[in-house]
Amino acid sequence: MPKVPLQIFRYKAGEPSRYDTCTVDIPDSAHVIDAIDAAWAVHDPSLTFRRACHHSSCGSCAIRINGVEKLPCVTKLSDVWDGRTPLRLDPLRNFPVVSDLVVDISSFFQRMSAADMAITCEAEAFLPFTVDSFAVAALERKAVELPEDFSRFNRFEQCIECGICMSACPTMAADDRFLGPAGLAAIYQARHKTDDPKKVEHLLGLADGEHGVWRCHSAFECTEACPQAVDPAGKIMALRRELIARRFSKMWGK
Amino acid sequence: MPAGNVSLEKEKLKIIPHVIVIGAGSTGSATAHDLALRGLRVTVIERGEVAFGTTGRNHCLLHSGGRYCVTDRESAIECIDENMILRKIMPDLLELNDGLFVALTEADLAFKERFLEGCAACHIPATEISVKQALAIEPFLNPKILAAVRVPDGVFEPFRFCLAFLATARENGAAVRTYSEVTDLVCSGKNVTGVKILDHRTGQKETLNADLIVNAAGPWAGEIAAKAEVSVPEIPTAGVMVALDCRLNNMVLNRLNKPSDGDIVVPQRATSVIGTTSWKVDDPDLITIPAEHVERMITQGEQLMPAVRNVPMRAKMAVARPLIAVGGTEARDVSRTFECFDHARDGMNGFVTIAGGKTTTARAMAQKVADIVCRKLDVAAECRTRDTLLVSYRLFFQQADPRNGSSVRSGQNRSFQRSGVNEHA
Amino acid sequence: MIENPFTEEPKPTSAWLWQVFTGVGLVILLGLHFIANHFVAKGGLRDFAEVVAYLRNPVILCLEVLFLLCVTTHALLGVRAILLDFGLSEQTERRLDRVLKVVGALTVVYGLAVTFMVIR
Amino acid sequence: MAILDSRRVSRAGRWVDVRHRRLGMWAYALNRITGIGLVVYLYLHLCILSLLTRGQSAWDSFVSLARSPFYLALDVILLAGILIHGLNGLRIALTGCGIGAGAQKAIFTMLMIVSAIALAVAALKIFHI
Repeated sequence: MPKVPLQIFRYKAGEPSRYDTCTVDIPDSAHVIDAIDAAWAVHDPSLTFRRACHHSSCGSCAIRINGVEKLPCVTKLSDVWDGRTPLRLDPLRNFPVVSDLVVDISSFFQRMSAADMAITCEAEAFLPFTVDSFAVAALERKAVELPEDFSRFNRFEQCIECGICMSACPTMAADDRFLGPAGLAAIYQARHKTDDPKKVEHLLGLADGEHGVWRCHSAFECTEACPQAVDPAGKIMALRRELIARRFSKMWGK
Repeated sequence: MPAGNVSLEKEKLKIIPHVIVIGAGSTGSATAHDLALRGLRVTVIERGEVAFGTTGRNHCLLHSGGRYCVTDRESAIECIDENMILRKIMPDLLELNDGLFVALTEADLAFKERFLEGCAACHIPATEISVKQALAIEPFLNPKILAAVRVPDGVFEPFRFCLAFLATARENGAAVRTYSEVTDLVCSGKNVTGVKILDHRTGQKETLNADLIVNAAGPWAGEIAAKAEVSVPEIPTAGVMVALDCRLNNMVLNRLNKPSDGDIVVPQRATSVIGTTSWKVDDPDLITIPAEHVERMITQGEQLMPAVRNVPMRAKMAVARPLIAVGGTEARDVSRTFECFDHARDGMNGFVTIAGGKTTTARAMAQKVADIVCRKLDVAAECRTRDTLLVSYRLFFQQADPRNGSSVRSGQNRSFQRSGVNEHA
Repeated sequence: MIENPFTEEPKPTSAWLWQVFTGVGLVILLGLHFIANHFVAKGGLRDFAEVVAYLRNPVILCLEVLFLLCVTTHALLGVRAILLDFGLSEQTERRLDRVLKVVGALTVVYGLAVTFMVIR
Repeated sequence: MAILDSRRVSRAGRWVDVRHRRLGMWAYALNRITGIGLVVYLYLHLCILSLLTRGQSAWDSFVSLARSPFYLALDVILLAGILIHGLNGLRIALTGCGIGAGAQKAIFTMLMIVSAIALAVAALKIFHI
């Protein structure tokens, strides 16, 4: 059982922030969340952090590991630890820090509520469905037939609302009113899940503002960081294409 | 807006009783919702994030009850009733693709008659479908299956399951205080009158009084109960679950036989979760995952779906479940139903523990606890959670928590909530 | 219910589109400007007489004026994008737009003045 | 309860820190740095042009000064800025209108190679004269 050195960002209300170091004994097949659990259970129960499902479905545990936004529940220790240097754990960027690794995500969920994306969507007509195409490259796809009394199978959306893209986005750092990659991607998803023209008008209107899609400067950091392959940047650009096309057709009265 | 509080005249008659619920897992969240809906003042105390304990690391199976219809009918009936209610109160928080019980061996096939009979007895709608049909619907199912029975299984997402209950509770006036640990119970004579809390965000200690305290701390309920010198016959029983790097099935796949290890594969978003095993643990906070349990999940899962063998693991997890000890039998046959202990009978008043059960039956557990709490506090309010639609889980993080200065200051003018960044980028 | 500022539909903007139009325009106009002044001209720089002759050609004059307009718009839109990152309030943003428009106008007027003084 | 929040200025300047970031963020930072540089040059350039209004001697003496190797080196830097900003601008224009968003990294790498080659050729030409 290797001894993993951790360097954890600590902040309590009113005190200056600092880094605590400790070493935890966990098997090398473990995930980073197991290291945080051990640090909390063994070394310091006052360490506050978020986690729930442990398999990248709830989106609560997102933090920065060695400066890069990741989900510790599905990040293998061997992928991020070189065996010597302490693993640095920081809260997500671009959110106020409430305590230690916990950040205040209320403004994030305001954005998601504004997009009002339903959390379930139509399941693909094939299996397997994955967000990590490398991992299951070997499996060949098979079609799914629906039982007669089923119009469709549903599944939960790919986006687990973890906030990683908001932390990676340079514009989110500076602009409190920017809808952000997750908000805009949710608007795209909601727009394509409804055929009610009024709702489509409203969603596109939300995205068309000064702090909507036009604030994105093509850094694509959100798509690089997203653990669920949602590709928010691609969705922002697709929204832009539709908004541009709408503008031209309005201008030429098509 | 869901139904409002108790009518105004009642409030004038007497002050509203205050109930503290310890634990924001599925039971605690549903209890807070039920009590708030009945007009009580509720405060939920959770030492971590919502669904930080057992409920978080969940198999996410919205039970149809089929799994218990032969061995534990009481539990099976609870499951199917709650399954149908949850579809009404949180319709958009569920994957509803039904489930399949598949027979792999002659023994499984023999079990089918008792299974169908059990389902009928527990009014679980179960229809047998042909093997060909089953393989067409679930292409990665083991082609060597001998029979398949379709039941109304579903899938929930445990974190949002709790958030929806708590957001609705907050809309009805409840307070939810996360990252606040109960360090001690305040007892005066034979009465538990309050809790001592340590807020891990500020390090501040606080004492909160209440008319009644509900202990919904799951496998930690014993620890909390010990602070009032009462015991709870509960055995924290850990179980391992393995999540795959892809979603191999849309329907929940169960092995058609008596409950055993690793005989269910539940889809969840872009993964499939194989579960579960069970062994007794004494410290639910730190569970080391035995490697052979993980391997057993893969070999069991492989029987339902051979492709499991060549799909990498996305994650593996273990959590303790608060099973109720029934005469100290082997952990597996412990009853899956839930139990509400009114510690008045152990000589400690104003303190109730709720343990056992499953997330699927959280609402029913909450109803039972709330009935007991209301009877003890003589509040005449009926349970209305069966048909009260829950608000969006997203509201939970937008509702101002009075002490947590950071979240949205509701009612302010159009000021944007400060979403600044931390110093150490 | 809590009032959610993100649910209000904002005023649509085409600032970014202007940024792209002028940007693409610049690639062409700057390309021409570069070739005309640094490759065609011998020794890579034009002396006084060559500059005057250069600007007297009406086609070149139009292109140079268009170039001036494009580069000023593009530059100030860029500055605006950077300044917007300071999380300004709505009315500061409006004030910023006015200031930048004035600066833009002054720059263009200055450019035209110099050009016409040279051609005269 | 106090929360940890950064000051506005440090948040506005966050884009400069490209540590742990990927190619897209390099492009973003490069684009801004070169952009700011070009705006400065634009107004410098416009000021210098006013020499034209003071007649031939003023302008021609400046031109001879501008031929010195130091100014030529500055011109190469200026050209580098123009190439990087211009070509990356094309990438932003393309991807920003929803074209080639998937291949943005390839586009960026390719454009930077093109700008490097163009810069080398131009530098040779500038110093060769």
